[in-house]
Amino acid sequence: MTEPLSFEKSRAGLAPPRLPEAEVEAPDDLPERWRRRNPPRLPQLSEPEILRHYHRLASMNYSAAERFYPLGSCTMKYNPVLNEQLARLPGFAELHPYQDEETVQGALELLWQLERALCAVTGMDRMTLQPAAGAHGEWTALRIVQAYHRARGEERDQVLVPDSAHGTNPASAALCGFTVVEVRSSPEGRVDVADLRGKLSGRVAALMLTNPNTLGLFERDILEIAELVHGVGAKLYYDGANLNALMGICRPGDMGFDAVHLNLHKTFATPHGGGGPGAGPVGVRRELVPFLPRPTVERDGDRFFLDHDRPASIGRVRSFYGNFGVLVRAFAYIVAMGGDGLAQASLDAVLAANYLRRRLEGALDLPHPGPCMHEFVASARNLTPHGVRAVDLAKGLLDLGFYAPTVYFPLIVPEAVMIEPTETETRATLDAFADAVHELVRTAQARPDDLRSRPLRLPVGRLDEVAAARRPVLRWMPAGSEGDPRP
Amino acid sequence: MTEPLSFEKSRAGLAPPRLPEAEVEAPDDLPERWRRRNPPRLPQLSEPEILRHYHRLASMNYSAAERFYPLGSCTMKYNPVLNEQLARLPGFAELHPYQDEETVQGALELLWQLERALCAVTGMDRMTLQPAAGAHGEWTALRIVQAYHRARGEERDQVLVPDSAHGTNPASAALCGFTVVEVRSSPEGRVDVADLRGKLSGRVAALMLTNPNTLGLFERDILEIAELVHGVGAKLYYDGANLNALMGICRPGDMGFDAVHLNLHKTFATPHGGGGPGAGPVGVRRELVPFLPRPTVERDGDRFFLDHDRPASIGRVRSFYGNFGVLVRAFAYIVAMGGDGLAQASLDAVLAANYLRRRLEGALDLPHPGPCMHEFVASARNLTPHGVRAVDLAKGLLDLGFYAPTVYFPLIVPEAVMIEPTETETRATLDAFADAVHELVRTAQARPDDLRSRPLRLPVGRLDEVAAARRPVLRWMPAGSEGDPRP
Amino acid sequence: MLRALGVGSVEDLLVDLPPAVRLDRLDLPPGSSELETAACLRRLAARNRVYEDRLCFRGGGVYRRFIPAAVQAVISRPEFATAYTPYQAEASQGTLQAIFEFQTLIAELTALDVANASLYDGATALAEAAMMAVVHTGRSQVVVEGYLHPEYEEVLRCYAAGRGFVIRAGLEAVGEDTAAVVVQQPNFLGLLEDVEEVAGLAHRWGALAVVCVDPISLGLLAPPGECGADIAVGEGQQLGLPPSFGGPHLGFVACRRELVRRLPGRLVGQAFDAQGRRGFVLTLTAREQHIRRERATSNICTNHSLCALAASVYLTYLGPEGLRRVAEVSFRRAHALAERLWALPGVEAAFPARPFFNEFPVRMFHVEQRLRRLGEAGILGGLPVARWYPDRPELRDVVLFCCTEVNDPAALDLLVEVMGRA
Amino acid sequence: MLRALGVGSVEDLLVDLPPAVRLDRLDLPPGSSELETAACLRRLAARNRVYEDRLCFRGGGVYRRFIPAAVQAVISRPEFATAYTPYQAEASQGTLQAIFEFQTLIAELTALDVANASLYDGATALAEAAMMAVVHTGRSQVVVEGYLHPEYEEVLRCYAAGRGFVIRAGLEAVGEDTAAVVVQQPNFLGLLEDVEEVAGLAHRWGALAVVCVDPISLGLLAPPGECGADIAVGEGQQLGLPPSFGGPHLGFVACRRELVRRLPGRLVGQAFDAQGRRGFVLTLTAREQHIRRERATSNICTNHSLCALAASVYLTYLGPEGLRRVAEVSFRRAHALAERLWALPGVEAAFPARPFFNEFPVRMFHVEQRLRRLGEAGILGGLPVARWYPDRPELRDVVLFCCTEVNDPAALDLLVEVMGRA
Ligand SMILES: Cc1ncc(COP(=O)(O)O)c(C=O)c1O
Ligand SMILES: Cc1ncc(COP(=O)(O)O)c(C=O)c1O
Repeated sequence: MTEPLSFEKSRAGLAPPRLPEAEVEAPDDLPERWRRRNPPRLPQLSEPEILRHYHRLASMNYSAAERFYPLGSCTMKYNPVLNEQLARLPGFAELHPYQDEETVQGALELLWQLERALCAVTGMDRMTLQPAAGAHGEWTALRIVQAYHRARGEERDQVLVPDSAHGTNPASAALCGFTVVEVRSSPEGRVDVADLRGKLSGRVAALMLTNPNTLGLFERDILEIAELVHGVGAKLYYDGANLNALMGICRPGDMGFDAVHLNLHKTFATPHGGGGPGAGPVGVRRELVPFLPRPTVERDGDRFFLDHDRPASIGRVRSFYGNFGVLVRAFAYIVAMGGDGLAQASLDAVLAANYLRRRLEGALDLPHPGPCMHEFVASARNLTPHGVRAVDLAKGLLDLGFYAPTVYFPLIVPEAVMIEPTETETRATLDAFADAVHELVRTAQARPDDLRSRPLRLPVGRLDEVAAARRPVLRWMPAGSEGDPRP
Repeated sequence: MTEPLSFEKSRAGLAPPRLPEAEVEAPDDLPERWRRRNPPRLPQLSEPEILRHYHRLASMNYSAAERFYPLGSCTMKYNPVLNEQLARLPGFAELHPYQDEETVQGALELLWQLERALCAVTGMDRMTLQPAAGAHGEWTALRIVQAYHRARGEERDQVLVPDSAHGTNPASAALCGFTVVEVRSSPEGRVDVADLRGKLSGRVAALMLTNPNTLGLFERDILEIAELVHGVGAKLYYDGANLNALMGICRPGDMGFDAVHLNLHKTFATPHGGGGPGAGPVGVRRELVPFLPRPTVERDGDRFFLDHDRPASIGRVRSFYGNFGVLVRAFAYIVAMGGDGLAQASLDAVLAANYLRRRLEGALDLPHPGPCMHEFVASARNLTPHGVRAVDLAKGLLDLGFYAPTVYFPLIVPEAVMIEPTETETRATLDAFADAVHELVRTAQARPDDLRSRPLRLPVGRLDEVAAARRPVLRWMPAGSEGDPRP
Repeated sequence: MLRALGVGSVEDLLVDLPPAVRLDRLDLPPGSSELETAACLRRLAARNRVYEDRLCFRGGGVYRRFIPAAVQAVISRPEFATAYTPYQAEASQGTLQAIFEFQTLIAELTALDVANASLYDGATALAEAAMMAVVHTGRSQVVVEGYLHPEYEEVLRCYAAGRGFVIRAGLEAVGEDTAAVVVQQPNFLGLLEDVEEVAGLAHRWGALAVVCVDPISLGLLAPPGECGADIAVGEGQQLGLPPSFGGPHLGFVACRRELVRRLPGRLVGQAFDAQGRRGFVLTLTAREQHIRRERATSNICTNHSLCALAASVYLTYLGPEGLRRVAEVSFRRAHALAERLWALPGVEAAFPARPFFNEFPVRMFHVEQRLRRLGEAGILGGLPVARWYPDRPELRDVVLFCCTEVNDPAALDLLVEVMGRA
Repeated sequence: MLRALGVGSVEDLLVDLPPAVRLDRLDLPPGSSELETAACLRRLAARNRVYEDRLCFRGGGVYRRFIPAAVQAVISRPEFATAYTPYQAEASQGTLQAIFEFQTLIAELTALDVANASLYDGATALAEAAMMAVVHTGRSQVVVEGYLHPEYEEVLRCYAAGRGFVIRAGLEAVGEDTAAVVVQQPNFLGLLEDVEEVAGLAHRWGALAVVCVDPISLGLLAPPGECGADIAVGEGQQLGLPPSFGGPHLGFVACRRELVRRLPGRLVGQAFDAQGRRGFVLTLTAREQHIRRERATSNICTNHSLCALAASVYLTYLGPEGLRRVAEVSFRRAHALAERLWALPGVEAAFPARPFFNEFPVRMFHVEQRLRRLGEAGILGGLPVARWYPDRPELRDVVLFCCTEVNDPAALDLLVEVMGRA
């Protein structure tokens, strides 16, 4: 069953909720010229109707809390419910960002300690906790690298990005004013070092690398790559959205990376929220520290304070000090897991991915030799002869009660099916998922039409995205209102 | 999809969750004779598995938060979400019942004020907030009445109960040592005053009355009934589970009732929890006050205290002072609604019931003339010729996304379908429900088998309750364990 | 809607009310906005003193324990919280399966055959068990052995006075009129009773043995089923529920299979649909008030379902080994604390010869003054028991201390330090 | 699982790691139990001072407002909180429809044609809008008019320095290189700007008018769409989100329909299935990084979806009339407070001629001392602005006070009383 829009359920003339009265003498004497003419057409619904509306919408969502969510590159691990409670503590949630430092010592200490913990995990010297998401962290890191080069009088204009990289990498580079130069992957799915060598020059500001890369493969030549990059005076940047294989196993800093961003909403178990909020802290090595966004959090004996006086800083990348509520959750996760727990999580993640990969042998193509790290990319091209595509497999999985893996990414694998089980799934769940994939592959061979008609068990069937983009309807409009806002 | 039992998912040997260590010298030197031999076979599951298990169970429930829940006699109104937050405030949830009175003045004041508010609503002189539920309140009130008679040297052994009464009424009377004498209903669904008159005598301790009665009808002769009951020295008891029609409209005290119980988990909007916890306060008139359970909450100027020194009290009906967390919610509801809001709620409840009753004309039999109060009882006997019963209609409604009304109660209406919409439902919802009933009635006539096969859209089909009761399996047992615990 | 009904106002629907009883105006203040409602309740909450968990050493039937966040996450789901008693089984499988699991958990914990869906609290559960025995044996006396929680005893007496049976004290009173012998383990003073002996005596006289247990203690202590008990009851507050000034908490009852049809309240059983899929239903309802009316085993209708759900999540979170550890940590810390308190001048063990679990009675000088001093240090000290035993001079200066996994060693140190101040 | 893989340990799977980089041991303390984790975080939380809502008069971009309980009840549902960006539309209709409703709500609020699914915060939303204008016009300068929030300006400059455009101040700077004129309404000091005039000037030069708005103010104030703006952005924290030490909050952006394909981030649109049932999908993805890579309109991937959901619940709870009342109460209380503060000796209006909404600048003697005294009385006083304007002596002693519906009259009285103490 689908649910009408809140606007469609609106009851004109319904009394608003009880609200406080002004209880002061002052009238509302706002001059007419500043006054709104037409009230916004917000829905008019009672509280019970609102709750029911959203409860029903909730029941139309798949979520990691309820189901296996093997979305590759997204690390949909279990989000501890304790951390939700802690982030809501008034001592965190009710702090105004402009309270005096003396009144927020606990918050500043948390930020300070979280920074230290993330440095320990990454091998970086300092971190900024400001960036709000992974892409924001990428861009922040590139701004830092850019500022570093500029401070040395160099205006380097290129950033190298492997063809397997996540889309945010080239987009962040472009947003930062760089020209993106793509580096090819070798047939086995790793950086083609020869190609890289050819593209490195004094124009290159940085190479953006993901390791394990988006195929789930560890870049074996990482030490050589680092040497090459540093050899031309460029910086090596680590897309740490994919750190889940490496905690306590190895540190980007030890591999030669100069800057790192992390997705706390992946590796550090903060919930994804259906698309955020997350947090994308950026760590850097010593020579990049002066360029970090300001303020930084510093310690002076027992006292913590914000240091705004950082003349070489790139400035601010957002208001205030970061997505504090998300940082609280990530810190609680680190405290609970500890060094031992984080390392075990990474080992378990690698094990789960390899196990699931093994279980899918024979069902899907596995274009790159294993072992993999925390995730792997299969290909559904073996179903192409039956007229079945990766998207059909994905929709079939939805009907069997699983979320679908990431499909059609990375771009270099045809009919890509990117699977990341995470360490918090049980073997029973992995087996059930593998069984489902095998079943769907058999269906693809025997009754391809069936698979192409999926999903059938969800509130709506397969939605026509092409038609939706051709004549986009991006908002509700009251019936009979002039025109619709199709661009 | 059904969900395995937690026990069936258990993973033997799984490490327990991290817990604090003792960190003291003292050893565990419990003598062997007191020591448990076999550990309980609790499930062994990780936190993510546990959450997913219960989230899935949750999704197998219909609830008032998500759907229309027209269960007659149950007053499934909207439960304000604010009240959930308030009950969790540490200043309420973290109080130990044996803290010194000086440290719980806010809690005592809340109890004191709630008692006053409920007295205002019912017209009683004092209330006890101890009883945990409606049935508990009924029994408490009868104990009070019993103690009153005994204090006057009378051992009255009968309690009169109308045949339309809720099952807890006779059960509570029996539990209290009384013989239950049933009073007949008249054809129009009200107390048969002649029958009542014949059964009243000096042996009668009380008449238990529900008004509006369980047919949703107001007992027109209430003033005469009160006079008759009082005439033989008996007390008139009000089953106030059904107060939702009367708040601000009329008060049991003004109708001549001597004792009242309320279901805060119905009229006062505390959530029902799938079967509790609720709260069943009991109010009494002056001459019954000495017999109230102890302690009572008293006020001395600005100070509130517990009065244990009540020699005539029946004692305690439970530990501590009542279901405090539930009382907090009910008090918040009263504060938010106010006198005006409560009265409006009752008017709206009566209107909704009458409207829905009207909308169902022609679909089901309406054996008693209207208007009704906050609920009404229809009969599905018009479907009997098609071989369709009230239960079939109920299951058909489940398939259409509604919870079912109460069926087969009250016992005096054949194929009873008891419907209580409450004031918090919109007309659109009532219409949709009425349309669904009409549709099902048409189905009953055209394709009775279809209705008898319902539900088909839920995790399980119609469950065989008869077989279940014949060989009851009341718990999980490990596979291969000796015997099963069938009684 | 008025128009559809052809009436001008709702008043026109209230035709059956005698005009004399129609109320003019409900005498309550006008309603308030959500903001103001919250402010009003917060003001009241702020006028209560909240002791830190770790500094709370008072028990007496209600204890601070670590509550996993998972509990709140589950019980606050509106699908559980806003459902009614699961009358329509097919649309209530969540609640029903949860109760079935709860019944199993309690049966396992007590080592008895079956448990019901929940009762109001420990005290009423005990009264219900006594009434089961009275009906089952057809006898009219219930004997209480040892220190039963005084409030439980008061509740038991209140039920007995109504139902018409007699409460007697001490094993000497057991005889052929005895329906049940009731014993609490650990007893109100925290001391361990010899349940096996009590049960043996009860059985020799043809009476039932009813044990009132602390569910956490069963991680370590021999459960009723291993001691010959016929019925076990208890208070489940410690299984994931906050103290909440005394409620809502959780009563439970478990028994041997022979007694199942005497159980009060709801029972959930396994059932199947036509396709053979397993589900769960309310069952053996012929015991209950809505079917059997005055001949029902009890009047229970609404029970404490959501509290039972909390307990299920709690026990499932801990698992067998986790429960054992919680019990063991409580035991060891309590014993460490007891040794240190008893070593203080003017403080001594009240029953030095008797073993205990995690609560113990201490006799001391200057009870009030010491508790006041503890309060000033932020500590909720032990519970003075004298008020319940006005005729027992030997209990006059006795204070009951308890210790659980939330009382960390530093909290113990502080308690001992403040208690030791001259 | 190891057995299935035929390896002895996970180490055997880490074959691709150069041994030189393999870490011995992660240098962090060992893990802790849930109880201890909670205790650790609670200790930190306890070292922060929480001001009562009603006594908080400091804004500067983050405000205390009444948050209906419904907001938390919705956003804490795990179905919303633990879903990913809705890539599989059919299994994500809850999130998608909620975003579609959010887009509509923001479009209605701003009186513009379309809005996106959310951005990180107000500051980055403003920077994104500036970049939209730079790309759309092909020009390289962005002019900031009036008192823009200093942190927003700093963020704007940081983006400009990377992307390669120039920020200039004041309407005098508008010219044919101007891509956009940016104005904040009300501005950082709380004062009302003449947005219509600014927009007119921008348009005369072929530039876009970008307005940064306070969403609550739009219950009363003329919205960007009624003032000729092309793009509106803003910070949505006030729409149901706690201050949370500055985040996560909510950026939003709305624009005229001509600019829709320049919008950054996610957009949800209506779609249909083969049976004609309506649903919602991520759409116009050809703007985005995962399709367009370095030619995308922005790099946004994860945005602030759950915060947008909170805002949707908030706005739906209030409805049009409720929003107007909240705005009006804030306006009237702030004006009542301003009058009373300005009447105090040593205190005066900083810009007496300029109208304001619910935040206003006050010039006073003894700023630090007064704020300290307020703090002692439990009040979080206004925000001194001097630190952002070191070269502006006329702003040295200026403090910004704000007032919302949570600051009740008694709180106002207390503030005025303490401020008035010699
Ligand atoms: C490899 C990789 N890099 C970067 C990102 C971008 O992170 P975010 O979505 O938080 O901006 C993602 C996730 O989407 C990712 O998987
Ligand atoms: C009329 C009536 N009386 C009494 C009760 C018993 O209340 P409770 O279930 O709280 O024991 C109910 C509800 O079930 C009822 O509807």
